[in-house]
Amino acid sequence: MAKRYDINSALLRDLPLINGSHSSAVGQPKAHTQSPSVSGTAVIGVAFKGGIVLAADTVGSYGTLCKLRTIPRLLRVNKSTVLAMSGDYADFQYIEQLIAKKTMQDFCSDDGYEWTPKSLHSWLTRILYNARSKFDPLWNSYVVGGLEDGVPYLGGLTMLGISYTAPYMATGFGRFIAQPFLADQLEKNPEMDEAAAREVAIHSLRLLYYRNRESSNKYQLTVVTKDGSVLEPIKEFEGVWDTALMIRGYD
Amino acid sequence: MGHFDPYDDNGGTVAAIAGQDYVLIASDSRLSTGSTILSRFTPKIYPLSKVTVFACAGFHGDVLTLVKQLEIRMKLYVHEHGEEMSTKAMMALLLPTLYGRRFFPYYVRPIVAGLDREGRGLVASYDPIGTPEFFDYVIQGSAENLVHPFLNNQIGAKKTLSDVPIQAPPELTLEKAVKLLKDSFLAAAERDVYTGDTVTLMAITAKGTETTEYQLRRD
Amino acid sequence: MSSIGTGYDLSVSQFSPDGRVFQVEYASKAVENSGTVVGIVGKDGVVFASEKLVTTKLHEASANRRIWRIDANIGMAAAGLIADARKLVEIARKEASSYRNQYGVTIPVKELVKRVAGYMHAYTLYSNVRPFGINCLIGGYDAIHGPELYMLEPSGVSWGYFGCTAGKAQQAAKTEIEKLKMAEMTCEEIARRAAKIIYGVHDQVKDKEFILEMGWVCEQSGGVFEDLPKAMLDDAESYAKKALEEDEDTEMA
Amino acid sequence: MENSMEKPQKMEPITGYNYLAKEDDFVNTPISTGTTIVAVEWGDEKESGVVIGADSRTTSGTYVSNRFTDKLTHVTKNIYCCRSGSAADTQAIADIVAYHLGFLEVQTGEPPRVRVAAKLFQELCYNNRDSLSAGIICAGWDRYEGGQCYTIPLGGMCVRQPVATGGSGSTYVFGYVDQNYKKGMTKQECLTFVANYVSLAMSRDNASGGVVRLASISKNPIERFNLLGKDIPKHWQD
Amino acid sequence: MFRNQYDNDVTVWSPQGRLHQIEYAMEAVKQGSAVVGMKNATHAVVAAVKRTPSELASYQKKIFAIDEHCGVGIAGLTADARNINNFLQTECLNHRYAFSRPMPLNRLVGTLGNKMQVTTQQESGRPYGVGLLMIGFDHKGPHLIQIDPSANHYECKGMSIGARSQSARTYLEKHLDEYLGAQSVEDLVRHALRALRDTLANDQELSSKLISVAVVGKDHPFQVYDDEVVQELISVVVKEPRAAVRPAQSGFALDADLMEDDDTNRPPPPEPGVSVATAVDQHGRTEAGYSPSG
Amino acid sequence: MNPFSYNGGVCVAMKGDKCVAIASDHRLGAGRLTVGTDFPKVFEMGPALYLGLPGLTSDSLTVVNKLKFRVNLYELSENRKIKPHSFKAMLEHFLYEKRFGGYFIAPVIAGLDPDTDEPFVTAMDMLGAGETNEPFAVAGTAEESLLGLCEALWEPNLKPDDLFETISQVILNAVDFDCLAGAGATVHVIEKDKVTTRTIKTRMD
Repeated sequence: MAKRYDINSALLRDLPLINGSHSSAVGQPKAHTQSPSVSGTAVIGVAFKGGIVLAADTVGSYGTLCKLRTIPRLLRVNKSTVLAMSGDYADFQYIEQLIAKKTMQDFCSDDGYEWTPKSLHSWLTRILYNARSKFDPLWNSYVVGGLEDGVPYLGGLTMLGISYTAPYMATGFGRFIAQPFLADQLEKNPEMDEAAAREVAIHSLRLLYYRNRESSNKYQLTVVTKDGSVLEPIKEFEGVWDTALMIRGYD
Repeated sequence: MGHFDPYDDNGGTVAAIAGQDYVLIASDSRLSTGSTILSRFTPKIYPLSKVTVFACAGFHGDVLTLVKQLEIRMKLYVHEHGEEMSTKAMMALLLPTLYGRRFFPYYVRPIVAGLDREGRGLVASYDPIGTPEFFDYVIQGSAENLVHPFLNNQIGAKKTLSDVPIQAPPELTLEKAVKLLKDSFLAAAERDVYTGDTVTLMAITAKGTETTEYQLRRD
Repeated sequence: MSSIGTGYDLSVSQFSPDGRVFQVEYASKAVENSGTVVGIVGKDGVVFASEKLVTTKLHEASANRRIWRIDANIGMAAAGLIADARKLVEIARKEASSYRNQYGVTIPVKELVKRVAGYMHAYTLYSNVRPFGINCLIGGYDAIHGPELYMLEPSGVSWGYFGCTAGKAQQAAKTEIEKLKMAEMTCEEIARRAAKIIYGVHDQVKDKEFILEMGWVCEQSGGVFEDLPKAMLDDAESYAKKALEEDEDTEMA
Repeated sequence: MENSMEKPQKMEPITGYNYLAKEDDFVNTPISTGTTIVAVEWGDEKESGVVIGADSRTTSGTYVSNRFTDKLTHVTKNIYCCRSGSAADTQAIADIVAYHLGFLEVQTGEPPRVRVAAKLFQELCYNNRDSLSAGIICAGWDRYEGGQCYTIPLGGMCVRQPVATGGSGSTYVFGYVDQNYKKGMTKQECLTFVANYVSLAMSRDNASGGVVRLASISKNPIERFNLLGKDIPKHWQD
Repeated sequence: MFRNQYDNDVTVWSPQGRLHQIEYAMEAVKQGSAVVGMKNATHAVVAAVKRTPSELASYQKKIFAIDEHCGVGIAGLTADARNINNFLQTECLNHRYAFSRPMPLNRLVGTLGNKMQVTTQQESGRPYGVGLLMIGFDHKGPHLIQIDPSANHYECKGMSIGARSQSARTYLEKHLDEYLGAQSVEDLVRHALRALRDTLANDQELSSKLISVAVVGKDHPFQVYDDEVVQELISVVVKEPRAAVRPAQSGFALDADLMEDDDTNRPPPPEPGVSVATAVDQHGRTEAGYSPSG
Repeated sequence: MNPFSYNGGVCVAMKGDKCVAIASDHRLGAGRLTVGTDFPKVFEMGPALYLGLPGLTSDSLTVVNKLKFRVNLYELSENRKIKPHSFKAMLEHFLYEKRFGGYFIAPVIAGLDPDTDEPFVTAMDMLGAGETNEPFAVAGTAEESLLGLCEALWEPNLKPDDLFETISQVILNAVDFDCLAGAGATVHVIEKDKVTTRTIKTRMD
């Protein structure tokens, strides 16, 4: 009976990471400490009445070096689903390739069945969880957003395969700087409209721009409403710095 | 960069009480990592069939994977037998499932709760590698040390002082059980940073499933 | 056909005394039993059209598809055993996908044809398998290479074409195509001609009913292989019917 | 210093005697192209190309094991790569990619695309990211997209950039790039820009030095230039 | 018809370009008892005649659940069907595991098609000797798909396979617009029962022991109905005049009655308790997991 | 083994309506071995001032003696009974003197202000840090269980008898959950000029 229900091999056959060698014994994990590489910092996700907005700056940091200043960290998957990444950019490009492969299969089947936020969120969770279980993690955290059957969907995902949903979220440093701000704003105005949500998202990036050394004031927004998803061009916001004029010396 | 740690503790507390004709499952809805809250909206109760529920705290990645595995096994069972697994069967299934990962365990504190074929409440709690324990009441998760003695006191007939003979506990009705778990979670939320936001109480009786929610501390 | 009964035509891994592999030839016969398919290369793209025979009106119009998408800008049509064709569609899609994973760009049509043809050829070498019973037409378009069309045969041989046909009335359709100066025609014009050819070669008597299925990839479709847009399909069909009536009048007069 | 970027836990080649004092232990440190490399795209749809440049110093610890290194490595007629990081790793990678592209050229009968070369570099660097230390810039010209440069840093990501910089020396001269790079520069302006870039880096980064090697790749065959000794652009010296 | 050496192996083409082993496999489907399928705008139905090897034996199961949103009726070698069902079930489970969504029907059937095709091209075994009528409901609405041993699959409006299924097809073609436009699940099921009835031998009659029906549709997980639930509807159809002795063309007499739209011929309105629709609703409303067969 | 849990033992104090209660278990252990079952951890520092000292027993006894010495000196020089607040300050100072190598104890103070009869309950760590104006204070190897139970069972303005009942339930159920504490318990209920001391039987396993 076990063979017929050999869930593991059949189950994981499609997931590209399992190449047959079912690594049951843990043994000495392959030396997978992450050497320095290009990584993206926090991303912000806010749900509002009738849609969601994701926001992220466009920095690819290489340790302390701001190596790449305009790289996209938002991905428009289709008209109802968008994705924001933070963490290792090389791993993200690998995930992007996997998503594109599945999107092409949907395109070829040409039957109107394509990614929805929930299915992408669930699938990505499995990919990250499997990578984590092989001690070869994909060092990313994601915010998947969009409309699931017309209802705003916002899903978070960490590199260990922890997935969750919430009306607002922020990854990485954003959990400390942006999330308290988002919580407060949404408490004050639970039924936000798009304009308010965009403003709150951009302000979160502004707070991060002040306090997070890896961020910048160059950012991208993507908004999903019933009219579809839009990945907006890279823009800049201004910070407020005039307090500097009042401070002199250090005592 | 430090060595990669595949585990995380996302906090949260789950509890269950088995009565004569009901079973009550409770869970807080906070999901944390490190010192921050990932989400205030993830109750950790997962219905597996009309009369069986799985509630589980610990490393949420493992929790989700475990739930999916059990859902799949439930579906296969229905395909095979034309009816849903009994609560006892699901309780039995959890041991090989957890022990299957004995050398790379699921870091979870699971509870399986439900009605047995005769409609009586059944609760079982497990340790991460599957050791089952069958009690009338159980609490698992980050606030278990805080609340378990309290449940002991309130349900486990531990009211006796040295000079009062031990009697059987008064039959715990569903209403009392709901109040008891609600108070337990209020107390837990006071003292445990990983427990809070809302408590979801799911009561399963012959009539069906009824879910109520109460606010907890949000700090 | 000196082959029947000689016992040299039972396995694909056998040559007959006169040096032929009859199983491959028999496989090509299967191609002639199915509805006609044509592929035509225009100035700015490739058009496919297929005569999808309808065996029972209980089937949905979308049943028994004969034109498929392989990649963003590449499509395939087939005549013969449709189940075999579907298997090759899966193979072609996998090859296109693995090429993109390895080289980061869309697979050149020539390379895809080489790989799929190699696959078909492998099935003509061993006694425990049989050749694919289909001719498949693979066409694609991109700004650099322009439109390309190839047809693969059960033997694993493939040729580049400006226009090619397969199926019941492949010969009749071929003569029709040769009349066209397709190099100067846009895909829209070609679509109408292709529809006319299919309607023309359709045998009203033997196969009562059929559905015209068309697909194309060209500049106008934004370099994406897709089924012919509804409006254009209707226009092509009405043009085909009208053109056929005119031909009958001229023949009668 | 490039060496500090070296991952300590990588297997050190055992070379027998180790009686040397700690700081003289260059015998046991792996050979690495402590480096300055750069690539710049120029031109528009009608006509475009790339200019690439590098220093010529390879070090093994503090010892300059090769002062005439050619870090501008040929992978196909119209695609070059600039190597930085471990010499052994980058040479092996470049050889493998050169082999693949050669095979591809024979198969497809046309010169390979720069994007494909970059992807091959990425596949090798990403899939073996924990055993390799290679920062590679892949630059070249093809009739699909004209002049292109792609940067593939340590982590194994790959992104196209108008100016791609790499190696330990690059961190010292980001200022020069931000100040002097303009869109739409001509080939000649790019050559000067690259020459200044490398020479400035060589003067500040002691893991870079030797001669300045340049190359220009576009539709017509590749041109190579070497600036030796006094021909190397001079800048303010304190 | 003398075909001598070209009909032993599935890897041998005949001179006329045919694969006789596959044609023979198609015959195996006709050995199985009849299965009928049809659909309307919101639901799909499959009904099957069940057989029993002897009076004392149980009836052979003909309709199997694959997932909450799809199931199959089979005709032919039931052992082959078991193997295919396991494959379909695992595919659906895998898809749900990864995407938390039901698998679209045409993808499921596409994968099955390619798996079956291999058996028609390699010596490793023989083609599957079973035909399937799959019904399901996904983002594109209700589906009825026929799969036969040649690994071909067709999206249908109505279809029937198995013994004497031709007479059912005649009914299906004649009443195509009626059941496509059927307003309620009962009408759909009644049409299916009538079509199925035409495939029965003259001495046989519809009875709940003999028939099993399955329905899937909008907000209605795949549900197999046997015994008493089906009985009520059968009793209605049985009263209707039957297509007399199988005339060359279909039961014209039967249709005449049905055409008259007067009340006498209309089946009694279903009592709230037992009719399939309410039974359907009562079953249909389970939210956790899906309801076991009756 | 961790010095705080080598000997085992718990202590809990609660405020009531113009009264306080302090209770401790009786177990004296040496690791897993139970050496004695009659070793309460509460020491009288004054008619309405009690000090509970779970932790390392040898440190507890030393601290009690030294502190008693200081209290006596204080009361002689001040010619009055020490107030609980002052005693807390004294204890804090005393513990901080051993900042770099302190006593392994977790003190709990319960008392009534001699003048205002205002209930006073507090607890500290081994260095004297700890400012709680919570209505109850817990310490010892079953700290978490005690805290949970207090949180759930305590109510404001408990009369002495109710206070006794509550604190007994707390310590009874907490020690049942902890193998290093138990073997009976002693409860002191301190009122204006009356201290009621009772012992409770608990599981002896």
